[in-house]
Amino acid sequence: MWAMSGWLTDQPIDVARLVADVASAGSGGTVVFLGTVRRSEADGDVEAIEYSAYQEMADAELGRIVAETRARWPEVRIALRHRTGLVPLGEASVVIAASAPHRAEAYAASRFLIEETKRRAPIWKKERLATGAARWVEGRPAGG
Amino acid sequence: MWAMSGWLTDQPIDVARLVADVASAGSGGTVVFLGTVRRSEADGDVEAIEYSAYQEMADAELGRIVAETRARWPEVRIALRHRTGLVPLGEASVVIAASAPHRAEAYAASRFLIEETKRRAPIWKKERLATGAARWVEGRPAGG
Amino acid sequence: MSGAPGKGSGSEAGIRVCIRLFATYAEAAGRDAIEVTLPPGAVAADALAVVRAQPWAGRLAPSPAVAVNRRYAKADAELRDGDEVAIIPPVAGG
Amino acid sequence: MSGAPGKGSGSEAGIRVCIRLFATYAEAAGRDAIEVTLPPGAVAADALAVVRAQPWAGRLAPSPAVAVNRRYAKADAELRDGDEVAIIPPVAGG
Repeated sequence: MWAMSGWLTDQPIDVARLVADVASAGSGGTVVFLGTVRRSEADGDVEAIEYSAYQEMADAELGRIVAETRARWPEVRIALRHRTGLVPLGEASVVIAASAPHRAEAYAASRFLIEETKRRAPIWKKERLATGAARWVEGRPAGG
Repeated sequence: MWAMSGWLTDQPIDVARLVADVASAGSGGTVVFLGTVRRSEADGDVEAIEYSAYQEMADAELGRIVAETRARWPEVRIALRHRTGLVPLGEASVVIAASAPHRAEAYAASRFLIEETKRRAPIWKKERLATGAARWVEGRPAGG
Repeated sequence: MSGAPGKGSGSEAGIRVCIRLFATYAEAAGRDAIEVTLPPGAVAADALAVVRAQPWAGRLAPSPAVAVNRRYAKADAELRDGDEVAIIPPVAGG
Repeated sequence: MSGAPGKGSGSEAGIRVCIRLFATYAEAAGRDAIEVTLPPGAVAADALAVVRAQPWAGRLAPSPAVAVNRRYAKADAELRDGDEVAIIPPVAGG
């Protein structure tokens, strides 16, 4: 059992904390992305989503994504957390904060971080229904 | 004296509240922009920024900007607050939350909202220095 | 506008507008509004011309934005009695 | 890889790798790892071939991603004794 590695957490994500983490006197704009579980009409009574991960690799891959982002936008400050375990509807599964002296960079870095996270992080999710049943959510081909 | 009109406030902005305002079961991604006062080396001892506004028009113009955003991205939910009065360094002067079923729309709407706000809102700022002096911050040509 | 041919200014009743000033302009003017009476048919540019004639007009931006009734207006926007006009200094919100 | 000409598998010592399975693959397999010994010179694609030979292989994506030592790897990435290989199902994070 583990509570948190660098980028993964099994606890609710403290958005204010991540925003504070990227604050600096030179920061002109902070862009925060919150991923929340979308629920379509066809979904039925989903009560929660259970995220599972290849934890050691997910942590390493998220670290590589952050490092790539920093290399591309050196002035950007980044904080990122992805949930694992059971996430009730309405709670964020991922939060990414990016601040920069100029907002264009904060937006670009933010978008890059979430796109790469979705494409590369070895994380999966299962819907838990009110009936007690569970089903895997179809994913996207993983890519490095 | 006034405390708050629709889009302006003279109190610290509650980011969590704005995020909650745009939350919905159909939302897949929320993008939050926080504008904070950037401080360059040349600025000296700035202690706070004082925002003044043509309040009736700023409120109307921000309302028009939000309406235009909704017309362009009908699925996006929007919350926006801009500070007036004295804003200590480190506090956000503007916060914009935009959520959408698909994150591309949330990012696009967020960017549009902040760009238009900066271009059109009749708001000005003055730096308050530790010495007691004050100076206006040079602005951008206003445009409708 | 004043003295423009074809537009009377003496015999007809004028229109009263309030020209509001903000930030650096209000500071330069030492007040935040100018009440003026303009000839009928006056447009936004005429209100701006009144401001340009002020002793502190050197502080104005080259092409200041003008708002009429709390909305950005073009130079040829016609004014009506009671309109609120504003000369908008370069903005710095966000 | 097994039986590929020019690469011995009987006389030389093999390399042991652990193939980890996750999510739908682990569920289909009924376990989360397969320990295998591959011939020297084996590559990532050889570990994938072992998985493709499993009775539940119908559940695999057409071209599953493969990771070696917690990093995405190409099919021709050479394996070493003790490597951790993982077959990565389509991902759904974010």
